[in-house]
Amino acid sequence: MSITVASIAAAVTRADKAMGGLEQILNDADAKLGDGDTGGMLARVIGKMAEVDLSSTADPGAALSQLAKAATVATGSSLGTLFATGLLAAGREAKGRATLDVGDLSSLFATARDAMIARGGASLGDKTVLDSLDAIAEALKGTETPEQATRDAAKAASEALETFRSQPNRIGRARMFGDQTIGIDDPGMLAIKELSAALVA
Amino acid sequence: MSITVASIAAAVTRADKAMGGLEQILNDADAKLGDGDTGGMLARVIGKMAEVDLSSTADPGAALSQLAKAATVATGSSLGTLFATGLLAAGREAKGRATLDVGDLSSLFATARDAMIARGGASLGDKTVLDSLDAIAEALKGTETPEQATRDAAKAASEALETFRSQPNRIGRARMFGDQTIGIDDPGMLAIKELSAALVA
Amino acid sequence: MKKLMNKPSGFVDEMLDGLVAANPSLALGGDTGRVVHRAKPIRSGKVGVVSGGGSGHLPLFTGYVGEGLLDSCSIGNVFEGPTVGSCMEAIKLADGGKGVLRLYGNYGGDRMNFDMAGEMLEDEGIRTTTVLGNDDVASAGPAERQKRRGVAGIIYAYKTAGALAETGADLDAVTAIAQKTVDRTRTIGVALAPCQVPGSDKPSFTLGENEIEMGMGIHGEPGIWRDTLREADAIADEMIERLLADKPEGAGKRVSILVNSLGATPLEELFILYRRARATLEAAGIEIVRPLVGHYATSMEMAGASISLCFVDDEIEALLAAPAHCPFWTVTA
Amino acid sequence: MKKLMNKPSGFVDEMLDGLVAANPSLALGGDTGRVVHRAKPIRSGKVGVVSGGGSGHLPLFTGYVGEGLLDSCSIGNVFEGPTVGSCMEAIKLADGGKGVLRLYGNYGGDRMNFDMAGEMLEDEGIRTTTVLGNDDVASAGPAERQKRRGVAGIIYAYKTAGALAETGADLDAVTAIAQKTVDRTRTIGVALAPCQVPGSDKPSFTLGENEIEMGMGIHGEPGIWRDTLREADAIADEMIERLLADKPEGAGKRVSILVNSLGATPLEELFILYRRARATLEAAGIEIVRPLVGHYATSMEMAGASISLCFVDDEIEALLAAPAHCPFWTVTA
Ligand SMILES: Nc1ncnc2c1ncn2[C@@H]1O[C@H](COP(=O)(O)OP(=O)(O)O)[C@@H](O)[C@H]1O
Ligand SMILES: Nc1ncnc2c1ncn2[C@@H]1O[C@H](COP(=O)(O)OP(=O)(O)O)[C@@H](O)[C@H]1O
Ligand SMILES: [Mg+2]
Ligand SMILES: [Mg+2]
Ligand SMILES: [Mg+2]
Ligand SMILES: [Mg+2]
Repeated sequence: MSITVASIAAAVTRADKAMGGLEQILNDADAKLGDGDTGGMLARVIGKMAEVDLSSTADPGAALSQLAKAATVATGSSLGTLFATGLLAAGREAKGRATLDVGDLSSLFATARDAMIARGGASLGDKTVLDSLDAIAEALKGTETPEQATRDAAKAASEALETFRSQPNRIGRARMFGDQTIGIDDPGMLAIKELSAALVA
Repeated sequence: MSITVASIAAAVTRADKAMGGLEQILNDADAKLGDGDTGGMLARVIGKMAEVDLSSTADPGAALSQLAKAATVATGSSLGTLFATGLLAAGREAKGRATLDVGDLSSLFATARDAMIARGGASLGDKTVLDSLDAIAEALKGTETPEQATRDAAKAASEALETFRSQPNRIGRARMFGDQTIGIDDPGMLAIKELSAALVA
Repeated sequence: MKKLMNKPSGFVDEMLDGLVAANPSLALGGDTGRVVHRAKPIRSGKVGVVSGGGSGHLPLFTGYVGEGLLDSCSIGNVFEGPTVGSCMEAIKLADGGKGVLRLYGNYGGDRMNFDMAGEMLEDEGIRTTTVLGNDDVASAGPAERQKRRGVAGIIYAYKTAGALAETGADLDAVTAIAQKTVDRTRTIGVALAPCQVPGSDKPSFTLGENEIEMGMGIHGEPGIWRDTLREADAIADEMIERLLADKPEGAGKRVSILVNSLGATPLEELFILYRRARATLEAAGIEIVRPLVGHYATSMEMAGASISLCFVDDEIEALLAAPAHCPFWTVTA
Repeated sequence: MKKLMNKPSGFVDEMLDGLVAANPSLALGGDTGRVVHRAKPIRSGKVGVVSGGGSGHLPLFTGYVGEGLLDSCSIGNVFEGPTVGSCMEAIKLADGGKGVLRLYGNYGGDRMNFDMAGEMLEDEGIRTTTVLGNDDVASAGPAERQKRRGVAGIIYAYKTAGALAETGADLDAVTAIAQKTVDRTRTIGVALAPCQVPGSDKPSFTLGENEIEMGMGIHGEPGIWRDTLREADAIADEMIERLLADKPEGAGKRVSILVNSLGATPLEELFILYRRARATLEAAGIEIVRPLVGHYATSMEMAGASISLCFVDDEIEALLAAPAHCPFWTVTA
């Protein structure tokens, strides 16, 4: 099953819709540990991405790059820039290929994850979006259909959130709170969980 | 009965001693309407005057001028400057006379009062030290002995305070409070009352 | 209110110590230790310009001692006038043989002290004149303009009088330009939160949680109204409207504007105010020259802002543009 | 906390509008509208110096755009990094064909954005280098100096890099002097009261009635200790002691000092701190050159102060003395 520019555009539209109900939830999660802007920021970034007209874009790789560029003008926050970094790296990997296969998704997530590690300097295990993406990359390894992919991704992101809840944050603003962060969801991981859930058909 | 440099020096010493117990009382009175510094300021001014060595001063007029100059370096407050103004004017009137007579006191107080009116721009009836000095100048008109003079002055200052209590302040910081000042003693008038009482033998 | 200070009784002297230590162009003088003057003695033949007032308003008053501005400044305790003695010393230090302009804010105590200082110096042959800053439109109606207090707008007169004095102009001319500048300057302030005099156990006034006071004086003197906080644009509009309603005689279409923090209000908010004030003035056909935005006259940590307009003519505008340098205001050619 | 503002969402853009309207030497640029640059386009052949950071710290960062200082600056929302897009635009506006130094504070988000901006511009052939301000000694131990945050002390690097760039020096030289200046600059802050981000319903942190925090970061990041307010001299002593304990390699006996208000703390208190800091440094055999006292890097209405020491060598000292002019800092020859 192939992934097209159209299916990417559809996913963005869906994510953009989902942010309506998620914005406040994510802001509240961030307010516990950080500055309470994760939701507002993601809504802005995904909103900008949804404005991008992909109708004449040649291939999925170019689409990801265009979305990344749209994201860079909308945010100055860590998560937003990491998001753009991941999209840009995945787009570069996909560059020139007319279509992508569902089987390529795992590698694309891993590429995004690695670019984000390089950009942000955090490690796996620090309780960030990286851990969610890592879990998704792992879960998508055997996936064959888009339906299965979204289901597996949503499940992986949800499990990662559960797993890391009991650990402390080791990066960003939340790090300042040390062990007080145990038992609290990382807002970035929560965002991945909720957005991937929203993509399940 | 004559007033000498020595008796002026003695009066200053007495006033300086009295300020010990009065400082807080006058500050508290000023705090109700103004900035709560009348007592501290007068203590500083009279303290500086008490430091002046009058032992080789020729005549009472010169003594008053010297005291006035000492006062000018110790204060930037209205009352302090008015105080120095009054002393300077009285000193100028007495200038060159080897001794002063008790009978001259009424005129000296009137001179001080008028100089202070000219300097400060307030009028009699505005509920200020001017009204106390005016009452004293009036009361000293027939006085013959220093003992009678201090008693009459103290009585006049006390009566002026009583009379003006029920009127509003019309000058200085207190004026801003308008009719709220009715029933409250003007700190400058209170100071004159207490200091003149302290001079009664 | 927390303050970075030692004993309250040392607040002013320690502050002055630090001020002159950090600024070699300034020196502390006089037996009173309460006079700030230029480190370089006054040029013989130059008219002196002296000011003075209470502490707690930095950069006012002492901070404006410098080239093309003040020659010296006497300074009192926090919110108290300078002593007569320090006023005398300030005048002497500003005496270059051609007379001294006393240029300070219209407060009863300060007037008494500067007047008395001048009288006591008459026999020393120093000629003095007086110009009183009275820019605060909230403190009395237009008919009683001579009763108004002086606030931030006095720096315009410092600038013009200081610049003219540097040219070698005589005392009458320096006095006249200071008077003209004062006559053409208007200020209004808005207070958001009080300050506290060091050593006092309560703030200088109180305002409710969400309350502001339009027209309040820099020591907390009552203003025009007290009401809930509103949007900055509405506040700027009212302030400009009140200033324009009080336009001086002879005012043209050019003004300099000073948007000033009363202390705690940050630059960000001043620029938001400035943005609107400028738009409103331009809509009224008025052009802004040499805008000033910052901390020019404060009341320690008081929150709020003032807006001053100086309705310039050609002479004032040229003098505002003349080079000047003090620790808090530099104008380069 | 009361603020003179309109809608919180307009806070930054309205502030920037006012800033450039009041200062004709500045212009607002880029599609993002979040880049402040010199009104005069960069001289071809001059190395560009760009900075950036969150809003709420005026005069940082945008206020230091000017001759002998920054060429351009990208600016984010209050306490948020500038977008990658605005960083790209700032770099382009500072490009005179000889490369651009990115000189900004060491915060994770800002680094990511400037790094990404640099990478995205590589194909346009603009060479960029990076120097990170990391002067805050309270934010990590000496062994982890590269982890420290950048605070007020970065203005020393603005000054030296800006001055050297004006001479026509190449990118490597400008980068090297910025790095040396950062390496020789140390800062510590003390917070007395919080500020509040516009639109937020609570202050950025809380402190007890009589409590202060030594070493707190400019966004309220935890410091070294929290305890009751003490005398200014004791606070100054501890701050100087902590700075001297962290003396950089090669430090001599001359330092420039910056006593900076975090916002609401008035000049009076800064001078009281300066007085003691100076005495303590002199007692340690250290001479002060070019002291700075004022509002140089704030967190809106936060109360408190920071002290920075720049341990100069001859090269740095000469560059600090070079003429420079921006709306908030003028150095004349
Ligand atoms: N260096 C980093 N590496 C990976 N993820 C990070 C990093 N910094 C922050 N994050 C993620 O971003 C989320 C916070 O996003 P956001 O609120 O937008 O950032 P900010 O802290 O700039 O306000 C965190 O929950 C975390 O998952
Ligand atoms: N213009 C004036 N004329 C006469 N008396 C005055 C005047 N101004 C103030 N006073 C007197 O001074 C007293 C206040 O003195 P003080 O507290 O030292 O002054 P300040 O208001 O400068 O703090 C008042 O109670 C009043 O009696
Ligand atoms: Mg956040
Ligand atoms: Mg944020
Ligand atoms: Mg008083
Ligand atoms: Mg007083």
